[in-house]
Amino acid sequence: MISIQREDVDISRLVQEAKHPGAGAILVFDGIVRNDDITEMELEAYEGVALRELEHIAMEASAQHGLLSVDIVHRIGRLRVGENILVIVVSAAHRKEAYDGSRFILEAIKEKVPIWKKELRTGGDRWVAGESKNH
Amino acid sequence: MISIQREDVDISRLVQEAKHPGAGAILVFDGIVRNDDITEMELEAYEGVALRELEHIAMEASAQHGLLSVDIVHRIGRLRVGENILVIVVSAAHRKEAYDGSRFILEAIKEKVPIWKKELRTGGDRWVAGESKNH
Amino acid sequence: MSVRIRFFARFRELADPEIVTEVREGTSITALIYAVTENNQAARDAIFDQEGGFRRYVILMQNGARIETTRAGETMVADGDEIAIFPPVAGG
Amino acid sequence: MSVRIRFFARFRELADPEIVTEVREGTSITALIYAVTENNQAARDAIFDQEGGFRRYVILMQNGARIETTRAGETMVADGDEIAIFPPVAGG
Repeated sequence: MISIQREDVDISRLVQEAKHPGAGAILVFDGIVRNDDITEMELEAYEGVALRELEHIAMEASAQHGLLSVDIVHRIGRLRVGENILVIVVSAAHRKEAYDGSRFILEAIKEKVPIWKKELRTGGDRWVAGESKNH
Repeated sequence: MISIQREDVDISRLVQEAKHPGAGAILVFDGIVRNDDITEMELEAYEGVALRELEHIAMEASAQHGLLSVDIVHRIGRLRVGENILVIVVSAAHRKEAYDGSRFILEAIKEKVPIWKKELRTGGDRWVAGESKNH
Repeated sequence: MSVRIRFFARFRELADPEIVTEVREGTSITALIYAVTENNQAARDAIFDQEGGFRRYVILMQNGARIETTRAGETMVADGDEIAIFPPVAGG
Repeated sequence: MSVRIRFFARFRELADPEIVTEVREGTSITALIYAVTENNQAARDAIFDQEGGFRRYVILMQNGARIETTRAGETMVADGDEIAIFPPVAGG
């Protein structure tokens, strides 16, 4: 499941579905809204392009790290502190592939996928600085 | 929660409880019984010592990698293919700490904690070779 | 011919989420964006520097494919194109 | 005095999960384990090599603390001790 959505994610269900034959390790990354003195976070995506990028990243990670399954759910809209922003679930035969594959996906998302975050604060809103490399 | 137990683990509950103030990243490692032509897996622990080691590893990981929370549940007894063996849930402010801390815990468990696995096969049972360094 | 320009994040707040406009054959991406920010000094200042070049952090896409800002002046738009302009991404 | 010896994994299958035995003052860990495997050739062969030294993969603990097998001959057991003997761990 590769998705950009407003709704929350059912992590248990994704973990259950990642239990492919041959899988020995499942890794879940859950990025949540951190309490940096913010009231809420607002996320925006260039949806069509972002979804296509996520699908491309999932395929690349599977090929490079031998993943058996990849799920990526990136949420958009307004999220409160502690809410899930990004959930990545990967399964692999062994732990190294799972850790490396998961990290590869996360770094690629931060660098390439057109999604932006704005922190809503009582003192004024602030766009989160991107980590993308501008070649 | 640091535990060696026969019962299964509620991963969603652990993820929910890991949402500490200041946490931005939660990482879940779920080691499951891999379908290597086995019927079941049987796990055995030197319980008192293993629990003490897990607690020590959790403290060390928190100190070294700035983790905000650590949960480790290692199961023992007979487990079928696809069942959870080991669940590690860590939370941290940032992703790097979460990945590094989680991996540190997993490697330390494999090296130090007195737990053993036996694969039950139709062709005959087999103890899984350890990864511990015997100094 | 008709093209759609989409602004995201900080640029969207300064301009519009999207503008559909008619352009002449032979219009470059740079010329297009310069034209649609004609009456919007805040957006133009966020996107262009004082020499009229794209600011370093600006990212451009033409129908979902990245276009280097240094090439945008020689890259022509075609009928039905979707041009996107946004600051560095910050998902995850 | 009384000590408890606990065997795990493959050693448990060859011997017993645990043996409680009486020993004399001044008994080393090596001597203790050698003695309790007296009538169990399979366990003794799994634990000791032909020269009577511990096999390379054997791990020993005295009351939960690791004891190097090279030191086990000079480490004496005390009343109430729990001595554990096991192959390399394989959890996770």
